Amino acid sequence: MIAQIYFSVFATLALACALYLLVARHPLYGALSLIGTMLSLAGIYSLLSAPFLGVVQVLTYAGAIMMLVVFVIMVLNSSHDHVVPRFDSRGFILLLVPAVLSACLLYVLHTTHPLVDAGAIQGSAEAVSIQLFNTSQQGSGAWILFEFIGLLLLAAMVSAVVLAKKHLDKKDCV
Amino acid sequence: MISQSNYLWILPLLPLLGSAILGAIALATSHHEKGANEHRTGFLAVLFPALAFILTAFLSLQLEIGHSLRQVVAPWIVADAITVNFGFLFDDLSRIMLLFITGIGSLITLYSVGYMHGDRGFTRFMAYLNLFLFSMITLVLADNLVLTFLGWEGVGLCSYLLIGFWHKEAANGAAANKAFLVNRAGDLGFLLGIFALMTLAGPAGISYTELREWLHNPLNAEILAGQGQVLVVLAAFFLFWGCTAKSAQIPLLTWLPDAMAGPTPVSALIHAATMVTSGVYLVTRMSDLFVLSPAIMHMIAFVGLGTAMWAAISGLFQDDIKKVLAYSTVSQLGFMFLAAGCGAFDAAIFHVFTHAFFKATLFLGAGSVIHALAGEQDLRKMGGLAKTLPRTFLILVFGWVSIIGIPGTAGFWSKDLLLERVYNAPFMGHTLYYAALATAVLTAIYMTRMMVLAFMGKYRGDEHVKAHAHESPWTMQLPMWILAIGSLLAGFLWAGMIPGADLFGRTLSSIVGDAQRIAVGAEHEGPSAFVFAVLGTAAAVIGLLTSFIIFTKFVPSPVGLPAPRGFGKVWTFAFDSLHALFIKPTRALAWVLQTIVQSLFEALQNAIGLFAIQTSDLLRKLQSGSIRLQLGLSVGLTLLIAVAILGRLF
Amino acid sequence: MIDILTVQIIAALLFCIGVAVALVRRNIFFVLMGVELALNATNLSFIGFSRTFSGSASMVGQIVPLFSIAVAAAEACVGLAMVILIFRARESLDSESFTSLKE
Amino acid sequence: MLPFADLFPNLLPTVIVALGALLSLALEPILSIANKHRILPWVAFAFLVGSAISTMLIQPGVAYNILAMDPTRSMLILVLLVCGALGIAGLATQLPRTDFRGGEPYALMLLSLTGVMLMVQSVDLLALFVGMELSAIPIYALVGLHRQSTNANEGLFKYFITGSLFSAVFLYGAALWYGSTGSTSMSAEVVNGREALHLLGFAFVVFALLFKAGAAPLHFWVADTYTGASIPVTGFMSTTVKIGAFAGLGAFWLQVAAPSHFLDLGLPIQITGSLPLLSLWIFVAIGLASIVVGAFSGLGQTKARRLMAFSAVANAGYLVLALLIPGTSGASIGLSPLWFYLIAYALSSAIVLAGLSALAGTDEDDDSLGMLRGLGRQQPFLSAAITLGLISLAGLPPAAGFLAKFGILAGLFSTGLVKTAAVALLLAVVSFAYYFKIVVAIWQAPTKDIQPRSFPPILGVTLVIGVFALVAISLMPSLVGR
Amino acid sequence: MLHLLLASPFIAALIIALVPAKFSRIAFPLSLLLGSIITILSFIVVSNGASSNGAPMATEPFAWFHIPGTAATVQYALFSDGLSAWMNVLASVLTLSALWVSFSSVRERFAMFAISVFLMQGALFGCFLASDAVLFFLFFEALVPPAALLIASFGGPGRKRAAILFAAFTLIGSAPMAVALWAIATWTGTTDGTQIAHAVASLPFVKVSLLFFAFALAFAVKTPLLPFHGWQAETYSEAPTGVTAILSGAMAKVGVFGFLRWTIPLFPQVALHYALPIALLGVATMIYGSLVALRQHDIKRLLAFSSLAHLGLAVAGCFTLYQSAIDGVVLMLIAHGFSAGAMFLLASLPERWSKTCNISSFGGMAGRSPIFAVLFLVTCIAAVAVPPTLGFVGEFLILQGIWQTMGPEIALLAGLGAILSAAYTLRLVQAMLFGKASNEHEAAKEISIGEMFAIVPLIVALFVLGVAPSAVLRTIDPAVGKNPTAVATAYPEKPSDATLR
Repeated sequence: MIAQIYFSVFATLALACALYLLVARHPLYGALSLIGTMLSLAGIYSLLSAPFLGVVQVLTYAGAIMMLVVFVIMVLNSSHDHVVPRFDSRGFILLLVPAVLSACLLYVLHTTHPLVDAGAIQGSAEAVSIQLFNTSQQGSGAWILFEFIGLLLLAAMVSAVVLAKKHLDKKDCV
Repeated sequence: MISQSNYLWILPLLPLLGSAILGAIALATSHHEKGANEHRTGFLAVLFPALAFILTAFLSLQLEIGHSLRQVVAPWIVADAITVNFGFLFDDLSRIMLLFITGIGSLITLYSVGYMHGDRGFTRFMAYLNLFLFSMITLVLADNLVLTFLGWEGVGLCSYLLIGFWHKEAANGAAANKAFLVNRAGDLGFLLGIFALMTLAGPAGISYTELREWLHNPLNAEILAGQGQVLVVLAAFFLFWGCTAKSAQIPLLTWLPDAMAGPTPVSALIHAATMVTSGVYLVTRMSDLFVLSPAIMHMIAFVGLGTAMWAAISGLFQDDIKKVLAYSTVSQLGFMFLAAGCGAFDAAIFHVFTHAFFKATLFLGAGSVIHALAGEQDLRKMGGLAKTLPRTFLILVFGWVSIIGIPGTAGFWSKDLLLERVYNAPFMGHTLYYAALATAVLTAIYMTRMMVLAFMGKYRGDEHVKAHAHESPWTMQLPMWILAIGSLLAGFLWAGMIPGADLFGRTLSSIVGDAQRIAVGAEHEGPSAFVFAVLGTAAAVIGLLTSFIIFTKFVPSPVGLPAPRGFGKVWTFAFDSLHALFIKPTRALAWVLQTIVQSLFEALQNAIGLFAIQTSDLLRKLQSGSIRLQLGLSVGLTLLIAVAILGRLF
Repeated sequence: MIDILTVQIIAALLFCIGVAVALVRRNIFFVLMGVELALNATNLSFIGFSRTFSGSASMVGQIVPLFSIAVAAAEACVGLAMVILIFRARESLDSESFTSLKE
Repeated sequence: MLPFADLFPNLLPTVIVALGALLSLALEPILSIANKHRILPWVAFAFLVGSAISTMLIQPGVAYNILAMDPTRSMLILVLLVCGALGIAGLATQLPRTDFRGGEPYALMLLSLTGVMLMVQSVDLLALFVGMELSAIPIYALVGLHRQSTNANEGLFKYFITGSLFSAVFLYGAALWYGSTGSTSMSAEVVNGREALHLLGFAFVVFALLFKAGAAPLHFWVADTYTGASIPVTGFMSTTVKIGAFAGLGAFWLQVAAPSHFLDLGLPIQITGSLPLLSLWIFVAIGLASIVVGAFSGLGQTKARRLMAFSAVANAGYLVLALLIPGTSGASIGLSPLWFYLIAYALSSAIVLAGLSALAGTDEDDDSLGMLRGLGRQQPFLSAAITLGLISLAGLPPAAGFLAKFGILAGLFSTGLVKTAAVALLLAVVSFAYYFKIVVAIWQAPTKDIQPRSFPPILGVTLVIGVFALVAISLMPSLVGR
Repeated sequence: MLHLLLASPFIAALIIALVPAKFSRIAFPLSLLLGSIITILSFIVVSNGASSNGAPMATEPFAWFHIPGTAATVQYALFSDGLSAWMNVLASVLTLSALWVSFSSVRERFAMFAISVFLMQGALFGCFLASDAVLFFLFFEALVPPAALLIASFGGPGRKRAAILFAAFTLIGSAPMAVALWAIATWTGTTDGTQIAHAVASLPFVKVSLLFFAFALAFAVKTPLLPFHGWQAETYSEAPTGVTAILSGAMAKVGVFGFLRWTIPLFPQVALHYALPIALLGVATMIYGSLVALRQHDIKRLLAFSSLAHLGLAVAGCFTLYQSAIDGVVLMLIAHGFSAGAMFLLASLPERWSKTCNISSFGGMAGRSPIFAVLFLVTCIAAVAVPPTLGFVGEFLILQGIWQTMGPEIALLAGLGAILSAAYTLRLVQAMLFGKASNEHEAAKEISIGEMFAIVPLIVALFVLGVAPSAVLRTIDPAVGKNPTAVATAYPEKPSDATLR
């Protein structure tokens, strides 16, 4: 019962913040509202008995990633942002696409009634890590992919360097 | 006889060899300032035809009448059912033809050695002459239609080369083209005729001897009577079509006068004396076929008569000395076909024979006149040349009396015999006879006109030309004399009224005997030969006198070009305008196809290309620069596809 | 007990809103954030579905989000680097100002 | 303890490439600027060779139900390595000309290659996702390599936005897939009552992969990104990403058609899956759309890269159509024509673009057809290689492209899609026009005198390898597939 | 042997390609050497055919490529009877002459020219030798790239458009053939030329006739026949003359060859059913070509339309389905190959001398370059099929066949074409050789010895073969009927059945 109430609160909050992101004027507000969505999603996670994910969500997403975003927004914060109009006619037409998409999705979801399975495991840190790092034959093997995530992050770092570092090609000396 | 039959292949080869050698020399020296040494090349040029003549004479003496030599050298075309051989047939007909072809050919070559003296293309010309003789020999010596066709097209080609010999004047080129094309039109007929025969008689349809046997074979009688009938008519028709072109009969005769207008009288002569007679040769050769379709025979007769009269009349309008002779040639050929059409093949061939002599004489004479007057051909600018060129005059007189048929001359005998046969023809013989007689009168008139204008009265050209006027060198004179004598005496080979003097007729009877029996039917008793002789002579004399009286009085004034005017023009070029009826539409059609249809095709292509470009532009508009549009289109369109296809499931 | 269907519907809506933001807004930051939002929605969907299975099957739904978060981090990092780069070049954050390549 | 037994055999090639990436990254700082472009390529090349050798050695098998290996996959990986080598050689040719200081691009290429190889091997959506991202992120950087060029910026921008959005789409599709099957494995069976989700998830995943493959109408990024990127990068991404995407797509398609056990990509299979056959028409529609767009949009282009971009779209169309080809008979699928076409396309395209990267100079539009004039006589070898590649792309004999196209369309005909096959063939003729434009431009008599452009030996070596491979499969198609 | 023959041009191309740039001088003699070797090889094949009385040569089939979704497997198998052998000779001789004559015009880029020409020759060999339908199609398509490349990089001002036009026409034209091949593979499960005929026989007539027309279309474009000739004039006039010689002399023959070797034997009953209309189309093409040729002012366009006319007659001959006419067609193909080749090569000389193709700007050449004039005249004579040239024999047999199977009227029609051909040829001769030279002032040019070496053999061959056509007929006639793919199987027992009237 309590869960129901919490859930509805978080859900409305998430949707509201998301919608505000759609209409926000300044990117900064947008970022903040996005953080709001994420936090409420974290709440929903833990309601869905995935507390570990909720924490990760708060730490990594809302914490690290969005902070970075906000930081960059501040760095590049110039008068231009206000010049950029929020909407234009083209935008409104394009709005049709997600509308139709949502309609389809909702219709399909309605045709199926996924029910909670009693045998679902509580997503504690332990359970998750067992699932993730069981290197035995019976394991999911996800750990291999986790290694690749390491490569992925490395690649991201190098890419960021290549893209943003100065003085890589000669003509860069501005 | 077998032994001699092995020599036949040498006959055509000799002049071919000659032309090859001469051609090689001509090419080799083509870049020198002056061509090869004329004496040597001239000698070569005369040598090979002369050898051919000697060989022919030798063979003819060996071979007694009624026999024939045949030699199959090698197969030529062997495809499925069709077999064509390089085969030669030396029988009485081809013997006669060969004799005067090689003989007169050699004389002409000799003559032209003198005539062409100093011309840059001397050697080339001699090569052409030899090539021409080769084709002519092949034509008459071949034992099958296809090989004959080889010679047939060959002479057409050579006439093309000879007419266009002086290539600097584009006009000659035009005349040459005309000759070749008209001949081509005839050759098509020839080919179709061959096909008809092949359809009729199968493989036997090609070879003369086998076809002859096939036609006379009683087993094939009902085929001929039955569905073969059509094919026989078709074959005869198409073959005669071929002849009309080659021997300048209505309607395909326009090329001959133009050819005469071509550069050298020698080439003109070579047509007149030899080439054009090949048509008559073919008709005679195929006489067994022709007699099977009387309709075609009648057609031949009428075409011949029509040609004779038309040409005789247009001969009256000509001021160019060679053109006069040209039209007289056409007219004489008309006589020959008239005879052939009436079933008198031997008479036709005999006239071919005599005509070769006197026409040669006339042409050579005319040639030497022109030679003497430095190329002047306009009769109106001549006159009184009898004193200046007495020998030439004498020679021309021989030819003249012979052609108008003064008793005793070759022309008299042949024309007399011819007319008599026409009179006795079963079909409208009398009518044809009187018409022909009238034509004979006309002949006398225009020939006399020519003689009078050229030699009587006083000279009308400019003086210093006359000052240089001279008789020809011996190389030209010798042949002229031989031929002149011939045109007086050749007739006695078949002088109808002199008993025993019918060597010619007996010779030919082995070839055309049966055919003529079929054509003419039983011998019935007509008026005696004497009557015809008198009438013929009368015609000649009347014509002579009228013409003499008129043209010594009224002498045309030498103004403008020597071309017929007024009615004469209309009459002369009647058949050119007839041809125009075919040529103009063809041109128009070509124009339509080129400018409309062809450009339609191109327009269509361009339209397709344009469509591709348009589509491309349209699609490239879709590739907008805006990222949002790109995303929207991507997602939206995929959504569309998904909904359109998967939507049916729900 | 929470109705999974509702969770899924919320996820779907969030996803669509994310897409909408990415499509409609012209400011590049918004575009990036829209994508982030969409990723979050997928995470929610995963976790929601994970409840409907038993045993390790349910755990699969709980580890995939970890990967997606990591990927999101990587993308964010590259994306921000890109923003800095192109902002240097054009002095603008308007996505409509990058339309020189077309046709 | 780790189950090396069947894990490393599977992963060895990928791991070797990854190691190469790490090593070249480690070497990068200690090398002088001059040496970077001289040494690093060879390092990378060495690792590629090693990976190739290991690929030939290892046995087929499946590890953890996420990574599989079979003859077709190893063949694809070999081709990937060749394409990667060509890309690296292209970079080694291009970067010195632009005085690029850093050596990271080689490492990035290797990393991206690792990702693609992961995609090729994966039989699990999660693995596929990780592979996609790992292959995509370095490519973002590579596209934006020349930071001064506005085109590069714009290409990067568009690719990044579209790419990240569609990775979200992929992930959502994976979520739905998981929701309907309870697993992210491609071979998972659908849970009763959730067919609709299953279908939707399938569609999302497929569309995301098709986006990677650059099929219309998901192709808009292709032209701009290919034009923005420098030529070697274009060559690299146009081939490797396509291979990865289609390997994933093919594996997914096979598994969906016949779930419950892992399949050899090359073998024909009987359709047992619950997926409605109606969904076939998605492929028909998208395939035709891509062919039309690719064929016609290419006509008006004047830059080689943009031409190649639209050729990529068109070829994606043929590949998509190839998904429908039945195996032996009846309701079956046999993808060996698809793999043959994929390999032929990848080799040809890689050869062409690597060659062009050597022909074209330094500045933005050096691959505009006008600038290519007359290079044929100056660089006959390069130009001959390019010509061969283009002929193969155009689907004309004697190059492999002919048999590939012929086979695919013949197979399509045998499924009864006669009109589709005919239209595809005609449009192939249309696209011939623009391939031909490049060839002609190269072999024209030069208008101006071109300063001779040298290219490093590594390009020669890799090109020889590539051309040899292309000729080999042209003469002996049986080398690939059955 | 056949493998060697087929491989030789490609090897030659490779060798030329491997000649380093600084030795580019030797490219020309080297290519001539290789070309002559190839020619000798092709002659050896012919002589084999002759010695074994035209018994066809064939190689072991080798399973090469499985057609997906079908039971069919493409086999690499070569087959050569007299027809193929002579076509190969044609191709190789023309290639040699073209190389020889073109050198002076392409000089610095000769290596590439030679390579492309050799590749084209190889594709031609492939077409003539392939005994598997797909293999044939492969080589058929392989003709396009080198030809188009040659046109586009060595041609005249409009070369690019011409090349695209050529490629588009031929590729689109051959597309239906590809579809037909898929259909054959799907329906019958074989693409082997020796089996298709039997396998197809069981299919319903409509399907078979669809296949028939799909094949026919491809060849009709290549030949070309009337509605599909749009590419020809432009291509021939824009292409470098050496290439044009090969295009018209050898490549166009692939079309007729296709009719003879594939279309008719594979679908005999359909061929029989549609023989008359297609033959009429051929005749119409002939007339059309001749008439349009009458109005051309560009010598190469004129020659293009003339070969349109000749090949139209050849196709008509094929569809008489009459043995001797088919033999005639083969003779005519060879004759036209040599004469058209010689014509184009000769035409290239004045073009090079006076930098124009407009015949009205030539003239008086008989006086200024007599040897050239003689060669030109002789070639023209051969072209209008004056006996005893080979062209006459061919035309004679074809016309006879037409008369036999379709009756006098059509034979007459076709005969008119012969007259027209004489008309436009003589028009050309008069314009070029007769009259005063338009440009008397400049020095008279003359054909060089080398060029004579390249061209004279073609002309000589025309006369020699014309006098002894049995040299060809002996090799093709027995071959017919000995092998399943050959023409004879297509025939009804009695040709008379073929008369559809």
